[in-house]
Amino acid sequence: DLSSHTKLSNNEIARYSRQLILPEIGVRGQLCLSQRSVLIVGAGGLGCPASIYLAAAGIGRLGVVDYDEVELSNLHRQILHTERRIGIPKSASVIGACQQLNSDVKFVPYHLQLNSENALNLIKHYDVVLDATDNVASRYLLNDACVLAGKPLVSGSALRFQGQLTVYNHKGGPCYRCLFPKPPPPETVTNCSDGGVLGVVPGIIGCLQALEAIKIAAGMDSSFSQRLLLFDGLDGTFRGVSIRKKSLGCLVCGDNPTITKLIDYEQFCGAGANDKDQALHI
Amino acid sequence: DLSSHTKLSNNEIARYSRQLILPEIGVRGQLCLSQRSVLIVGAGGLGCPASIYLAAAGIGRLGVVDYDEVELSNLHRQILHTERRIGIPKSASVIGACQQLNSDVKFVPYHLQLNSENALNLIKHYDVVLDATDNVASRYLLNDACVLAGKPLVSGSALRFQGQLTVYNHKGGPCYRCLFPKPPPPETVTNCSDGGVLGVVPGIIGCLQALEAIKIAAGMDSSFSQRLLLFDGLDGTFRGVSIRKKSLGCLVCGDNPTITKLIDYEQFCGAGANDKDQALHI
Amino acid sequence: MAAGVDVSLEFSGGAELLFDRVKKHDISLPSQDKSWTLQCLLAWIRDNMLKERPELFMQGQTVRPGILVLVNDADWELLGELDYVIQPNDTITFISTLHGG
Amino acid sequence: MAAGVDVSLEFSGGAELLFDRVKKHDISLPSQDKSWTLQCLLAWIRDNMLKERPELFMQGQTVRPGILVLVNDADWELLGELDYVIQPNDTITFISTLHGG
Ligand SMILES: [Zn+2]
Ligand SMILES: [Zn+2]
Repeated sequence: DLSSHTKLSNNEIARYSRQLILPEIGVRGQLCLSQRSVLIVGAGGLGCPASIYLAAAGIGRLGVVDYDEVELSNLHRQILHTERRIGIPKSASVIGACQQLNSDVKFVPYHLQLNSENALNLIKHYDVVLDATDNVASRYLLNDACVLAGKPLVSGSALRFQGQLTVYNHKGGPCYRCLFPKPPPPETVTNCSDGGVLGVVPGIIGCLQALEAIKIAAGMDSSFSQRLLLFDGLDGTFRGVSIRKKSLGCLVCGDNPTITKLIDYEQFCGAGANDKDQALHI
Repeated sequence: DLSSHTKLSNNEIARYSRQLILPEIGVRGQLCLSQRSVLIVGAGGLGCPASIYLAAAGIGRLGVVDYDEVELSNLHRQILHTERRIGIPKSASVIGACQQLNSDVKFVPYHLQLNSENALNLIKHYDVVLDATDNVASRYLLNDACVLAGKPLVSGSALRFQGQLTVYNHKGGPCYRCLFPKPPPPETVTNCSDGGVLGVVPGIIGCLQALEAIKIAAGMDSSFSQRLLLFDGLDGTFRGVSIRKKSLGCLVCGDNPTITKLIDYEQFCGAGANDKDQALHI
Repeated sequence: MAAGVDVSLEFSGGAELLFDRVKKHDISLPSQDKSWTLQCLLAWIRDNMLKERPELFMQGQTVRPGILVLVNDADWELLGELDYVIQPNDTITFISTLHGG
Repeated sequence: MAAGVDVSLEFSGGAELLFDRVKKHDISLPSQDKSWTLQCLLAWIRDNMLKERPELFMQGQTVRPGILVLVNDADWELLGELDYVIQPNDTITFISTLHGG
């Protein structure tokens, strides 16, 4: 039970001293962090940096979900895996690395594919959820599950030299469906296998996901509710744009929701929740 | 000799496949990366993410300089170190982590304090230098050494919730002295020990340093010559501002330089090149 | 007769790949009988800028699902979407959302 | 007599800590005999906004070493530095450089 941790040990004071002296964090914020839990869905290019910085910051409990095993082609961007861990589950690999950095955190690896049957039951045990997945079906599934469970969703994505970041379902802001009521046609969706990605681009976005999760967990305001960050690594530009409010007609978070339990997202999107066997284009 | 690497192995094609298919990188850019070397000065909050993403991307040779040993209070932001490596040299700790991710890279740890006697001799063996240090004297030393050796300097810094990034001495842009001919009064300088820093803030800046170093090493344009990035993690804002051209009157990179060899930087700055024993303020 | 109007178009998130990889286009829309709404602009882009595979950008008379539209950095949803009448020197941004990670 | 002038002041990199942690200040400079140059503005800031330890922000008549000044996002070095005459609604930014890592 995380809430029983109400006093910082001397060891914690030494470990977190550089962030304890920040007035926005302080002892109160550090205790908050230690009493909160974050679920990271996807132990890949986004999930690796997000996991290690959340562990470093002293989040109370960190869950990491991934159905996949480490491959050589992951290592150009998934920086917590190692050559020796090729073939082992990514969730265990990420948690192994985080554990070595900060054994005070409670770690829970989930070697499974998130789906309509298991998602709600898993998410309900966490305070903040990170979307670090790599496909459209998983993004709708996570969105709906977070709306139904009432959890903020810190969403990151990256492709080629570009990245995007926003926070859904938080403090009156929109959910993913408010912005995108209809899924994109499968032939317009490109994944990292097909389109490529420079490894450090999800690195930057994953770090920003950790930052927003830390701010939310420590009781500060997130900067990206109802705001979308666009990053272009080729041009070295970042741009924050205002997006719509929560939509009253949204099928899952609106005033008269028709999606009251999780649906079949692969059917809804016309594509599988698996980066590896999708069609390519844009 | 890195230049003898003129063909990608099947193993390299598998490892780098996701960035090989980027037209801006391709086989040509990947070979370029493998023939280039980067020196990272500082194995701390900036140096950790910068090192791991440069290693992941397949830089040919990576040197890491730090005089210090790992401490518990580093682990909230210096994410390549581990609890078990407390007490060992930071340079060796960082390189240990990078080696496990990508053993194709040639790694060189330097457990030493960069100074006026050793800096030029070290820097001349590298193509790009990253300033990931934490004090003013080291920043002037590295700047002057990079100007004298003709190397681009990718400079990052972070404190509290803010970070800054720019590239000095590159393609006609300014050097650090062009912007700051005089060092700040020591009593106005705050380090991370005194001012604090949220760990993921140097994480974001260190990733951006890796990105710019990768772009320069792969033969692409850097986005931050004569341009300064300001990041505010509390507000979630990034801002790129234009800064001055190279100054004709600059004492080290101008038309009639008077600094033609390295000087005593601790005396010049009135403060030591060591985060640990500096005075505090702003 | 509505006068011609100068606008900047921006494409990101991969949408620029459909426009010769150019992220910013300054264009002059010709004068025409009716006002230049975003709906007219989309038709004009389809006919004048999209060389092939318009279905990767449009679906029917609007942008395909998965593309966000901004007018001067504000979500077009606040401005009437297709019915918004373009003003001189507006910047219209088309963002294809990314899904990779 | 020069008219009064409205300007926005921005502080970052820690300089905001000298101004009640407020990063953006909209201020109205009163009318005065001479033009409002950046030099006048600095004196006005010292006398009206900086409560204590002005040496952490200024040195003599200018900003202390280690602070960059921008006028409307451009380095003041291009604009005459202290002699630049402030225009209505200018944004003046003071950036304290960071050294931590
Ligand atoms: Zn919604
Ligand atoms: Zn210079």
